[in-house]
Amino acid sequence: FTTACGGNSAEQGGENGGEQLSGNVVVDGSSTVYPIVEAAAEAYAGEQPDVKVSVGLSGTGGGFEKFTKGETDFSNASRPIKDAEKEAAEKNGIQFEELQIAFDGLSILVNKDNDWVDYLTVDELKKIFASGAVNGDDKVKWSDIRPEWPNEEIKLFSPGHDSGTFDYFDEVILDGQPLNKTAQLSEDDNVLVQGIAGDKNALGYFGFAYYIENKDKLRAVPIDNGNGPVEPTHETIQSGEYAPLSRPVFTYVSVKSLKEKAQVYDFAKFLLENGAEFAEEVGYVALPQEKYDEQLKKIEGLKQQ
Amino acid sequence: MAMTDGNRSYSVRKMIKENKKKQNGQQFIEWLMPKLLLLTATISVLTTIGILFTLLFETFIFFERVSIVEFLTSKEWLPWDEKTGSFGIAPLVTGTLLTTAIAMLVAIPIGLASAIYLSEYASEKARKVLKPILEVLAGIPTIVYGFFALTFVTPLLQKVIPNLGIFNALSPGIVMGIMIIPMVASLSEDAMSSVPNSIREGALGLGSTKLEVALKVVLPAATSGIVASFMLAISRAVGETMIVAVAGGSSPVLTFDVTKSIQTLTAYIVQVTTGDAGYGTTVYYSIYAVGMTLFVFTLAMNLLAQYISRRFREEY
Amino acid sequence: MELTVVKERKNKQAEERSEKNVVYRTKNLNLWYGEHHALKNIDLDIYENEVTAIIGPSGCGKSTYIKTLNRMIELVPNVRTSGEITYRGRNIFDKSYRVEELRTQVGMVFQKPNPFPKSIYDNVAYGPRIHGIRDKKILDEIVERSLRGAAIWDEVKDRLHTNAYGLSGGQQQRLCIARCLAIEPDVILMDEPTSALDPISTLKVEELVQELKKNYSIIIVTHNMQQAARISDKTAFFLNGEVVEYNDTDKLFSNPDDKRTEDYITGRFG
Amino acid sequence: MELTVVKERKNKQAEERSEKNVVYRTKNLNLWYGEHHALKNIDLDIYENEVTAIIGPSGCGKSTYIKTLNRMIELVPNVRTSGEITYRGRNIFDKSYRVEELRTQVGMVFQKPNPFPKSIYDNVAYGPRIHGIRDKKILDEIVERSLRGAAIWDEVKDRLHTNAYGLSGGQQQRLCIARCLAIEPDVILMDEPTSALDPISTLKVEELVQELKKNYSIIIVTHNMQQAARISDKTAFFLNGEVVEYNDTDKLFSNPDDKRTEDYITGRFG
Amino acid sequence: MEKLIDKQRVVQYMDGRLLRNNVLKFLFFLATLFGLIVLVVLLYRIFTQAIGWLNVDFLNNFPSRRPENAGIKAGLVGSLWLMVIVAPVSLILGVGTAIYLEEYAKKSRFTDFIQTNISNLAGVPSIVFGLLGLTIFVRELNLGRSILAAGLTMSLLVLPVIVVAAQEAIRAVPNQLREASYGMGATKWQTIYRIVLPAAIPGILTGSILALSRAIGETAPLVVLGIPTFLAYLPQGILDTFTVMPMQIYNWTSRPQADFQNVAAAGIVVLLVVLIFMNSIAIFIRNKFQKRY
Ligand SMILES: Nc1ncnc2c1ncn2[C@@H]1O[C@H](COP(=O)(O)OP(=O)(O)OP(=O)(O)O)[C@@H](O)[C@H]1O
Ligand SMILES: Nc1ncnc2c1ncn2[C@@H]1O[C@H](COP(=O)(O)OP(=O)(O)OP(=O)(O)O)[C@@H](O)[C@H]1O
Ligand SMILES: [Mg+2]
Ligand SMILES: [Mg+2]
Ligand SMILES: O=P([O-])([O-])[O-]
Repeated sequence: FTTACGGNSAEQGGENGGEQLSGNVVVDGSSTVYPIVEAAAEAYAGEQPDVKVSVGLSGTGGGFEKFTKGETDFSNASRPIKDAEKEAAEKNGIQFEELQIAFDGLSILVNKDNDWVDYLTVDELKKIFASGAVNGDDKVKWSDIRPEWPNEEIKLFSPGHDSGTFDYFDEVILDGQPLNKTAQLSEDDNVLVQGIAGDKNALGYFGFAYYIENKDKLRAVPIDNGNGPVEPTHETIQSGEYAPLSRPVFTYVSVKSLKEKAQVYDFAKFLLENGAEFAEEVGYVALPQEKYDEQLKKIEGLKQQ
Repeated sequence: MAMTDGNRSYSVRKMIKENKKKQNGQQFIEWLMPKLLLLTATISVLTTIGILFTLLFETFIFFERVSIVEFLTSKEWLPWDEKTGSFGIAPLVTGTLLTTAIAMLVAIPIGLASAIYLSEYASEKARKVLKPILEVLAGIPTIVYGFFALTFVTPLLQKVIPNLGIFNALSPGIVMGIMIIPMVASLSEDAMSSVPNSIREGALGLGSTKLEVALKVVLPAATSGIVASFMLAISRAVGETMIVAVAGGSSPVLTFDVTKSIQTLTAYIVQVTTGDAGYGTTVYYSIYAVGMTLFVFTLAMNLLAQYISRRFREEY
Repeated sequence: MELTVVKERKNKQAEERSEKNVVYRTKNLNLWYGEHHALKNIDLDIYENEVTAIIGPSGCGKSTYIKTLNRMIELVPNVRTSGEITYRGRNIFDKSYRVEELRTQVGMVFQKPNPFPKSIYDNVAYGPRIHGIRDKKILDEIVERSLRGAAIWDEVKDRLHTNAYGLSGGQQQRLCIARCLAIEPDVILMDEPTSALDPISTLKVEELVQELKKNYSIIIVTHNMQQAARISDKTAFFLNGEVVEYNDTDKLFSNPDDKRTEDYITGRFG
Repeated sequence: MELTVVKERKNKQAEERSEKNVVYRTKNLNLWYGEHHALKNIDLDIYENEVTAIIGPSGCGKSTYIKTLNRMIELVPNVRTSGEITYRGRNIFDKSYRVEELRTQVGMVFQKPNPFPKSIYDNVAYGPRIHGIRDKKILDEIVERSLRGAAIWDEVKDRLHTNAYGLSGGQQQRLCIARCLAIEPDVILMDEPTSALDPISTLKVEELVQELKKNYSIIIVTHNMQQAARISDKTAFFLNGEVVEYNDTDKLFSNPDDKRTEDYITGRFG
Repeated sequence: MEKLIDKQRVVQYMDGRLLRNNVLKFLFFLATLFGLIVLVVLLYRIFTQAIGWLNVDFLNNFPSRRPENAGIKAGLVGSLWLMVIVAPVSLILGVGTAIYLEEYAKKSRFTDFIQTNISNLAGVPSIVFGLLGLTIFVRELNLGRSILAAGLTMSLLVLPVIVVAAQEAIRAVPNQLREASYGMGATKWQTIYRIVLPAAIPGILTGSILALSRAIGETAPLVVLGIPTFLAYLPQGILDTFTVMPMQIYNWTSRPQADFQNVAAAGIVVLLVVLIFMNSIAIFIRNKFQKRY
């Protein structure tokens, strides 16, 4: 069906040691995961110049829509696949395998000039961000949280409802309660950076990578999940200490492609073998090495079937 | 006389007659062209049918899940929660209307004024330089305008309006207007340029100032072209996506307060199509209903526009 | 005296001419612009190798009639006609009559000069080109000959490839005449062709008309009664969309049958 | 015989007139369209309450000269002038001279009819309106009077509010004359105003010109030498951008000083 | 004749008229200047960011995770490929439609319908065209995420703008020119092709430049089509996948690393250069043909 996208590799078969491969690898999906896969694709082009890897960023949902129709080989996702999407895949006879490729840490941020917030607990976060938790009109003052903090309204910034980042925050902090209505929303994390950097009373959250790059403009707030305040760093995220605000990001691979297209398998292997390096390079946090090894075995198994 | 002089080697009349016999090709072209052209004209109809086909099916599924009454009357657009969500289109519509109105308040006066300047006051040379430069404005990718609005215009406006939110309707509206200026200016200028010079001379000969020529003679004569340019501009503003998505925020709130964050119909569609929403969810289907709303919206506006344009058309 | 004799002989000849010398025969032609009845029961025969002048006050339907002869009138929306016009025996309103063929044989020069926004050369070469003449040398020759014919060659020969809009009104009109001559039509319709020309050019065009009539038939609308009297063989006097009188030119001007004609040519009304 | 006496008396009077009766004085005027030298060393005085005719072959610069008189020529790009034109003693090229004021006092009727794409009424009312006349009753009166003045009232009085483009060429031109009369100018420039008119309308306009000259000064470009002879007091003969001869009309036509004038008026060249 | 116009008042009134003329002329000039000033500010911001990042490597490199290695090559070539489809398809369809409506169609309900339909399409947001293209070209016609599919989608997107501009231009050609041509025995198509179209070219081009500029800067519908952002190869034909400059730019602006903002600026500069180049060609043609009748 997908003449232009579905590659038809010349090479078939198990081993691909120093072998030259060709054909297409079509990747689409989450914009959050995009940089990691882009890095992999870029490096892969050096190894296998004849394999044409393309990476899109239709978003997690958009990516799955195409993936479940069989139009792509990989679908990047900043959240696990949903039941409705699974059903769609099943209906179209698409089998897939979930691969974790890195951690993303959600950083909670305030303005550089904010000198009063030392840390926040998960409950405090919920009180601030959930609608109606403090009062009816959702206007929350710093002093409502801790009396010694200024008597000024908190300006909230959050990624839009349709991002994987919000989804995760919703799940672990809001626990299903609606978001504070006064929150300023944007789909673009750089836009949120601008917002928080421009307002002394700002409080917001977004991906760890954006915090790392804007350390000079913003300050990350340590989070207390019952074991004392923890600052988001590579170490705390990888070790799982920075909880509950770190999450894995994924790519889903089509089993059919994995079996039938040598270049897809090869790319998946390349991604897992070098994923740690690429993730760190573009601002994410690598998984523990054994996680990558485990997944490598899994796809090898799938291919052999 | 030359026409009849004897040493002439040929007769044009005869040559034409002979060519006529050979010219079955010409007749074929004459027969073929209207049909080919009709075919091209039909493409636009097919496009509309295609859009309807694309939108209707999914819109239908959406309205199986969400009542059309809620869609039209509810004042809240909270589509994210399948259970507690509410699907009132009003906030998105007001967001769109608000930014479009602001954009038009910028683009129409400035664009028309530029058109008058270029067509009636500027020298031929100045026009030849200025017009293309203005058109560059139209070609800058809208994402650039989005960041321009967010990082330049909003802070600038905040100096004047202290309670202006970082995301608001005003700044993207203004920037969208700026982006549309060349469209209004260029197309209106074309309409005004095509008013014959002899008419201008007639007016100037009566002692008119250039202003009077422009406003009382040329503008009325070019009304249909100018109205057409306005309509294209409005359409462009309604359909513009990236600027409002970046600088307007994504808060679908029913408000006419330009200092507040808003969301437009288009920004919502981008938000969902580039976002996370699962395929098959109500949110997913909602973008088709929103698309349909945009479609109906522009249809209504265009019928109005056509009525206006028809009333003002002049022949010369 | 001698002149009168010549003219009389001419009239005789005209009467002796058989049917086949009629170029255009108009029978009971009516024309409406929407509701406005612009031509009423026109009956008019136009003869070969003659100059037929059409005179009458402004708005009487002269332009309308002449535009009907090559079906140019069809370009105006909401025009209705009834009656019949035959050109060389064929009804021009016939479905099978191709309007392009008619207009190739019946050239037209308009009231307002209307050169194309092209070079002078391209203006004149337009007609030959659309009729399939591509040979550069022949085109050059046609262009020169036509421009000479319209008495404008000397003024434009050094700027043949500049835009025609740079010419003065009179020059433009002569260019339009040249353009029409370039396809050597059978009949030439002229709607006040000299109204924008100076007397010298007018004279040249008048001479040209006399010359052309040896081979062509010419129908000319004019306001200038002297011109009509000077150059035409027959004259039709139009009034309010009707033909009041149609006669040999010298008869019409010297001894009109109709009182209204007399009043008009002596300047008593308008 | 009597006529000659009257004319002679008139000539005397003209000579007796002092400087203050000069409306326009042109001194050593030169004009170039880019490189093309279109007017050469023009010297010409135009007197009050007279009709001055300008004749000459096509392209000789008549339109150019008349357009210079109300500075309409400035609309053409790349036009350069040297020399001086004074209107009622003031140099019209003076920086301080407002061109709108000049043109309000010096009305113009063009060669090609150029009505505005508005109703007939609005065409005529345009001038008065821009000068601040808003009173409906006065406007109505001005419109009627101007249309009557241009001998077109009867034809259009029932459709004053229909578009001017529905009129025939001749009607359009008369409308343009009416439009010009509506602002009651001091001088009226006419560039072949009757070239699109039938003789009756022409006659009416000519009569009108005679009537108007009691109060106004009129400069008229015409191809029609009879017209020039009929209506003008003075005539200037242009040739190749130069004034060959400028004289009382009867003198110029009966006994021209210059050989070229004689050749031209007797139709010997062009 | 008694005078109805008071000369004195006319002269008094004239001061006001001239003042109004001068004031408004100045305002009109300011309005024109306003656009230019914004443009200068915008360009200044972009150029100061882009400087240092604009070099041969930038033109020669594919996208990269490292800002210093990132290049626009894939996007630049892709955008040009896109124009290879959009320019001819939209011009032929657009001008064809305009000719049909203005020259051939009798004023009927059907033509009214087409007309309404076109102005309506002009208002349909680009993103909806993306949905259309995805459904029809990518899926139903099985063209995949190819240059052809995207080009056809973009052609339909800009079609209404071209149609409307071409219609206005064709309408502005004086009827007397058509009459003159018909009078020579020219057929309808000859008249259109040789007289009407050449006279309408300046207007058609103006509209088309605007339309094509829009197509070259448009992101949203391509995102919906699923056009990839990363490619390390160039398309070989119209059925290959590709990427375009605005998608690259969009991606760069949303990256966390500050240097990518500069890369984005460099990308914008390249896009603008392409636009200006396109405009110049069209302006050259336009100025060559522009006439006032
Ligand atoms: N397109 C039109 N629609 C409606 N009425 C028209 C149209 N063209 C001409 N008429 C009317 O038809 C009548 C005849 O017009 P026509 O142009 O034939 O007059 P004409 O004799 O050529 O006048 P002129 O000498 O002024 O050119 C006039 O009353 C005119 O107003
Ligand atoms: N805009 C222009 N650009 C260049 N040359 C021009 C322009 N207008 C007129 N000319 C030239 O200047 C000369 C004088 O033109 P003008 O229109 O004054 O002649 P005219 O005496 O009015 O002729 P006509 O009787 O044909 O109207 C002509 O040779 C003409 O070609
Ligand atoms: Mg006529
Ligand atoms: Mg002239
Ligand atoms: O693109 P996302 O789905 O990760 O927001």
